[in-house]
Amino acid sequence: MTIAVLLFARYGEVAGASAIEVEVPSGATLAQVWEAVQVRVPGLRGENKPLLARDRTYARPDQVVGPGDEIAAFPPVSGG
Amino acid sequence: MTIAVLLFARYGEVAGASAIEVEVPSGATLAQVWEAVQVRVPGLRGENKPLLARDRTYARPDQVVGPGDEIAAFPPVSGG
Amino acid sequence: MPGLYRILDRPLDLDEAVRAVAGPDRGAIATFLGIGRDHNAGRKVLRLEYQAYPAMAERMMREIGDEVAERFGTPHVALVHRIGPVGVGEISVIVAVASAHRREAMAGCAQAIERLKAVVPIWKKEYFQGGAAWIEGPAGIGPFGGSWSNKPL
Amino acid sequence: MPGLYRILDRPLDLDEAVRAVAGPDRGAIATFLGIGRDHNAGRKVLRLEYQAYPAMAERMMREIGDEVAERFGTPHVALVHRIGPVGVGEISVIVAVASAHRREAMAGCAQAIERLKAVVPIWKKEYFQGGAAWIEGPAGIGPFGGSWSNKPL
Repeated sequence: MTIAVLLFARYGEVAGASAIEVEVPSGATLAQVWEAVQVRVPGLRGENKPLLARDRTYARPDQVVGPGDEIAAFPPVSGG
Repeated sequence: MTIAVLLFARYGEVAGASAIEVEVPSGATLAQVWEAVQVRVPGLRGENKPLLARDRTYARPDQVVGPGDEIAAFPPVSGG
Repeated sequence: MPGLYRILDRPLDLDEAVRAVAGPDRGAIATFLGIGRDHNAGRKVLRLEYQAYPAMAERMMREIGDEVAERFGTPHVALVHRIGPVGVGEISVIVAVASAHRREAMAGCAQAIERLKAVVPIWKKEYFQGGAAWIEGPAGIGPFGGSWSNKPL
Repeated sequence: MPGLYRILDRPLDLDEAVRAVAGPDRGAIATFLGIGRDHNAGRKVLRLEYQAYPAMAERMMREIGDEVAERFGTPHVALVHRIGPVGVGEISVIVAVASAHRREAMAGCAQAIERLKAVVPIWKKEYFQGGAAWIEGPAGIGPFGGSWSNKPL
């Protein structure tokens, strides 16, 4: 299945895009989605602990993703 | 000597005046000034622990007052 | 000398207090607003009236600013208190403290309002249904812990 | 449902945040302002730029408001964060918490800004003389303590 991953801040800048699509097998976890992103974006290969979100909620990397889920990955936040 | 004592909040209301003059002997303390106020204003006779100030600074009752000092007496504060 | 310390007989302006403490080297401003509340001690409050000993109050507020500066490292403090009638929903007091970082600003703001309530010569009178009453702080509060003892300041 | 939770790409308005939390039964409002600071980590900062994941950020800000309501007993919370360019001296974030009494308002305000900085998906980029850099929070902060572990939320 195709999963679109939203990228923010430095991740988006490194990827040169605010979202990137990856192909993952059905039943894939967020960790697998992130690995697929890293394959597509060499500049993110050193990033092994991104914050991950599914449907606008923080999600652990072992969560399974489904088609249509809103997936996002980003570095530690720095608002304020 | 004549000492003017500023009265605030309930004390002023009880006295019906924002200041009251009392006669005290030279070398009198703030405690003696307050006793003289209580003689003049019967409604204040139950008030045995007023806050006292001399020249806009909190002062202890054993402080000696002099002519021209700005003396004030008032109940516990409640600003905010 | 930085800082704003005022007793005013007109509506208070939060933006003015914030502007008085703000500056390019300060990333944090904490403020506290005291506001006329419609109830107290089980009574419906209609309005408040504040009285102050203005000259001493402004002196004490400046002293509180100095305490905040010493303890939290920032001299950028505003303390403004209204006197006269204050309606329900109207601002009676504004504290604003600015600092490079947020912890000092928030801790300084908290200390300033606690000290103001304990030592600044201002009194509140509550008008409620059926009467009015001066509010007086607890006996244990005040410059000498509220007593005539010789406890140091 | 009370509360104001917004990501905005325009200058922030403190009075608007205060009005959003104020009400006749609340005698205390605590606010915190984050402001673009002219220095950081020994560098002269020229301006900031904030990016957010707006939909999730507003959701997380509402969640922080719920946490404050549960812990401090007041649902009257405003969290507003600006995105896009923020100049030195301009407001980047406003927190306002209203309560009947001051302690809950101040503690709720402090908790809200701490939580916002830890979990709300917003990032700051600093433009300084000679370059620019994304600021990233410490690794130990975040919804899971910043790690991929199974530590509960």
